Amino acid sequence: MQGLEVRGLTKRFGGLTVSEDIDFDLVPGDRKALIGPNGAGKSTFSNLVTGILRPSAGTIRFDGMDIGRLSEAQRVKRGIAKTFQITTLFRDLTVRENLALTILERQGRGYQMLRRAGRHADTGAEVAALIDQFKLEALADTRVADLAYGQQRLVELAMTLALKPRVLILDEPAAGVPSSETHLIIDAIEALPPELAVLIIEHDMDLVFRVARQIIVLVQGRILTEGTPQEIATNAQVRELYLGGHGHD
Amino acid sequence: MTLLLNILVDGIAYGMILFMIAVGLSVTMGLMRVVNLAHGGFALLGGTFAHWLGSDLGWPFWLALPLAVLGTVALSMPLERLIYRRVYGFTDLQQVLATIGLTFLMIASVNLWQGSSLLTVPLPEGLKASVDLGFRTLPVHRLVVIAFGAAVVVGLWLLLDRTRFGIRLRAAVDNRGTASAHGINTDRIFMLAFALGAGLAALGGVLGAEILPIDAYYPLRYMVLFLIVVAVGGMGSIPGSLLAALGLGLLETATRYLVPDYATIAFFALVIALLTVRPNGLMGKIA
Amino acid sequence: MKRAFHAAVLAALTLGLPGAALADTIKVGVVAPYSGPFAIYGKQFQEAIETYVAQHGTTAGEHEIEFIYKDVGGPNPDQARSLAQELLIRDQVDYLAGFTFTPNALAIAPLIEQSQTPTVIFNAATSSINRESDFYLRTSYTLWQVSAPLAEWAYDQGMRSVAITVTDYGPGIDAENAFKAAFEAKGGEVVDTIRMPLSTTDFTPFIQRVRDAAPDAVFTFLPGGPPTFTYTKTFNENGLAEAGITFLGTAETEEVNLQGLGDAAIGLTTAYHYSGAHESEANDAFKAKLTELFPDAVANWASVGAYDGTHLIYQMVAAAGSDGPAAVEAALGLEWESPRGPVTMDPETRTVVQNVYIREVERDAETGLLINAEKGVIATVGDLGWDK
Amino acid sequence: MNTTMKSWLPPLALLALAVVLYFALPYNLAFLTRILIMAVLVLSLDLVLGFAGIATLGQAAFYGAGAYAAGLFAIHVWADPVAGLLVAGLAGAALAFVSGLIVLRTHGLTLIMLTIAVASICHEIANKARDVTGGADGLRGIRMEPVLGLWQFDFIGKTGFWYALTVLAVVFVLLTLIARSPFGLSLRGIHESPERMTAIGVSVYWRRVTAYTLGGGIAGLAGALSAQVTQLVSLESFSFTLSAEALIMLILGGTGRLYGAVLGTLVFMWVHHWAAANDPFNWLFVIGGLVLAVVFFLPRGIIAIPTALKRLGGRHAGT
Repeated sequence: MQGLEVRGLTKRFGGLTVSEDIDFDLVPGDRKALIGPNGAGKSTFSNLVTGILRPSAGTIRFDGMDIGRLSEAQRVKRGIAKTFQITTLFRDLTVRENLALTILERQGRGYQMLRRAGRHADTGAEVAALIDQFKLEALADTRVADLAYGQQRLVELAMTLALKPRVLILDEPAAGVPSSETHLIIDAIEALPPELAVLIIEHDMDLVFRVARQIIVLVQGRILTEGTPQEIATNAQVRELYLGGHGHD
Repeated sequence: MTLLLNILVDGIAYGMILFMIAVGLSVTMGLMRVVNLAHGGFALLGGTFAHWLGSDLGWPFWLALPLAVLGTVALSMPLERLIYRRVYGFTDLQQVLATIGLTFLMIASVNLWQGSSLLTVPLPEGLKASVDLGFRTLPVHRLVVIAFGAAVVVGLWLLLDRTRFGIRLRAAVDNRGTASAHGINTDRIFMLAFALGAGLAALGGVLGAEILPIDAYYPLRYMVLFLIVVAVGGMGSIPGSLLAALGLGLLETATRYLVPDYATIAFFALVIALLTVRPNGLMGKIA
Repeated sequence: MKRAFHAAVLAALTLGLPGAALADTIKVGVVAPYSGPFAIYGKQFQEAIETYVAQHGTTAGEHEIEFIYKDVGGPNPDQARSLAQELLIRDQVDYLAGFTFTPNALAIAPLIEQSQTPTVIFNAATSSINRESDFYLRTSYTLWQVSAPLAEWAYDQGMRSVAITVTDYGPGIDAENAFKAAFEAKGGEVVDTIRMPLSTTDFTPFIQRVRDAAPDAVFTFLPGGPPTFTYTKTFNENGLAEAGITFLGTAETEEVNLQGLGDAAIGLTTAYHYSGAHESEANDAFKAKLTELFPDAVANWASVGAYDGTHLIYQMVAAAGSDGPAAVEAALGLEWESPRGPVTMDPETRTVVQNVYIREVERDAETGLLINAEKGVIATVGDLGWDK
Repeated sequence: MNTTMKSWLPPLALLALAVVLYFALPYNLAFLTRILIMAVLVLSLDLVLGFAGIATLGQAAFYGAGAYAAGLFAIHVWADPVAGLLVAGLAGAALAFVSGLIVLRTHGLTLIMLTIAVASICHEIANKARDVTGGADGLRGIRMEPVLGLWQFDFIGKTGFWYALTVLAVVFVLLTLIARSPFGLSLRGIHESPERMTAIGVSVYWRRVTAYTLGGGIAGLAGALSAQVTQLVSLESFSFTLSAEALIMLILGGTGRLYGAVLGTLVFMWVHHWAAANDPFNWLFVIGGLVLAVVFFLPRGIIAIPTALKRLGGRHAGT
């Protein structure tokens, strides 16, 4: 099948099971969200999918091929990309350089040594398009370290898109962004190419309910339930979870 | 069998000297995150004071030794305040540069004061004698070195495990931010830990002068050796330093007994193999 | 010849000749370490040169002599060559001198060959240096020169089995080969040969191995400074002397660090071309002047190498001025009374032929200081390593 | 275009300075040549450390490998200088590649220690293989043919100077190109955030191995220059001191800017030369003081002086 197909995914650290027997699909056009209380294993799950961690059991297939043994970099090359919880941009480089670097790598030009980085017309065009898409024109030649936090998240998103992924994992895209800037992020997510398969991991319920079409609830490493925003909003277990003793962060 | 015992006895004596000098370096590197290339300089200062007191002034060894250690400690504290305090915030490379500059100044000072020839520390008669171990004889001072090393191990253990200072120091090594958030005065901890490290280096420098002779260029000559002990032990780990110092002492001694012609190559090759397998050292805490 | 070379250099530089008329001042460039761990060599050289100058004045024949000192730092052939070039081109020296380390001496061979500059080696002790140019003259010694006679002497004393421990680098290997060849030629047996790493700090493993082999004697060669100190200490503390193993060495008990070795050094036997305790008028005069000028100075082999080297330069200048080939010609076969004893500049090897003394470390009854007391003489030894 | 010209200004100024020094100090060409050779080595370190962020104290391993390769090639195969350069570059790169495969799996202090260990082993092998390398006596008998068959190495060192200056200029231009290339950009990326580089699909390890190999090749060129100009190679080419001094020169000048490396080399060697000529016994005071002063007052190196002055001037002008 097209897209991501996870079966029986399990991860144990010593005696502690942090992901248990997770089945999960993500196909082109999907807008899924993964929610759950702290320590539910959301980050572990995304790290397993992107290859930062190796699963203890279970399979991960992409377009029908087993990718469980591939490294992080190799999975990126196949089209599985992830934004970071905390921005890890190249802070000393400008927005334009950040994007160009990413695109050049995707184009396999990372080992070119004698041609100037700015001299590739197609790369330049793509950078310009992304800058345009995220309305970053005024900031294109500013060092990332000098940007506001919300703007940095936009650059983060733009860079991930620059990888031309087919599966996009957004790990807390609004974390740390002041509420006055959250709309920038939501706008950007809504403007993502429709054929992209998107998984959002997020605490911010407003954002999740605005952009997700399918929500998965993870508790203690297991899938508790899965459904549309309406179904989840009315689910008694979930209400219990979020309004009960656990709270949400 | 005799060979094995030989390696054991000589390796442990050598390892204990490495331990005394390197443990302070390990603690300061783990605690302050400072690549302190000037650490050997404190061993040099201790050795130079001991030479001056013992050889130039003719004071007895057992008086010169503590005074040399105290003198080094007394010098290290203002140095920490004035120079190192600022170095903590530097990048790795700036730290390398700053501490190398400091090493140069220490060497130049000793050079100016005592010249560039050997700075010997006269031993008392009792230490010069040899004892019969049955399978061979061993100089008494080697036994004293082993005893001092063991005492330092026990003393450090008591200090770190049983005192408030020790608990705070360990907390600060594990997590500096948390420690200072819990109201621990890290500035004072730093200075005391630094002084402790410098004092131990001085002690090791004086006691080890029979194996690692003191001259002005001491800090540069043995810099790599001390750093290897820290890297192999793992930065910030005291048991790691002990294990690494004894292990490397035994390893170096063994290669010299068994394959003297290729001892250097064998030694470095084994260090490379070890560090490749355990990049954070035997008991390293910091990735 | 020499002038022609200078003129050529200056023409090439298309510059005026500022001091061209200084025909009566001969300059000598001294390349030696004055900084770093080996600074003691430069100090010894300079003090000896100044002692000689104080005794003999600044003129040789009808020429003024001037010394220019350059710091090479340590074994650093790049620096040695660049300094020699600077001395020859800018300072227009007519003689070069100094050179503690073999690679430094070797690095300037093409320069002195081209500029025909007599070069007096005060120290570097590898035989083959002198093969690289006819302009090398050596007033120190070669490792063969002292090691081989020591081996023969040891055999004559009744020692039949010897273990050899040398530091694993050029000079150490030279010493090992020389001793081994001479000792085996006599019929002795070398029971063990150990090459110790240059970075060795703890010598106990090697000493123990020697002890277990229980030979009549152990011959050793070590670089000066910390290794010598540790080795002799370890030798003593592990009771090799009590076990009847004689220590045979060469430069290990040299005078600068001798007092530092302490009582551990007493009884060590060495063969060497110079002892500070050598009894002769020349040596007494040399030492008296040296300590008059530099109260803390101690005469050792480096001082005497430089002192005799300076003497040789004075003789060459007096005979030939700045004419390099003629100066070398004048030096060959020259005989003089050195503080070390009588010496001759061997015309073939261009290394001095000299006495080798068997010495034993003792505490001097009068001064209470340790000295290398001469116990025997092996007369007129040339560079035995020349043909090896 | 304007920024391009501006960025070439410092290197062109340095080139002009080299030419001026050639005519101003005709008696010191050997010394000037040593500065040029050292600058090549320090540039190689800038690539490895300044660009790729690999902290090493073992760059001398590749310098030495290049020096011995060039020396042995000249003695046994062909005494052509340029061919020798290429062979030495390959030797340095090969050693860097092989050792980099192991060394670059680690970070921080461990990485530094491993680089030192590699250089120490090289030193010991060269010492042991006395029949091939001449051991502690040095590798002698290197007699070079004229450069490109035209310029014979001369006594005063004119040919040596121009030859070394040309190699330095070529290396400088090459590194400038690399710095601006996609590869150079990726090295800056790795320096800033290796995690992110992995996240955009780059194998950081192989990128670092490549940079290390290139750096090794350039250090090999520096070693070859030294072997060809001095006509002797000694064990000191592998020494820890050489690696450490190169590092000091680089940080002194300022990392990541190339001309900082050249400037740092010039200042360090000049101060050393001057101090060693005037008071060799105490020269460590001078260099120790200089190093501390730079770290404390110019943490970004000598290249930051103009910025520092501007800031100072700005403050006075009240802007």
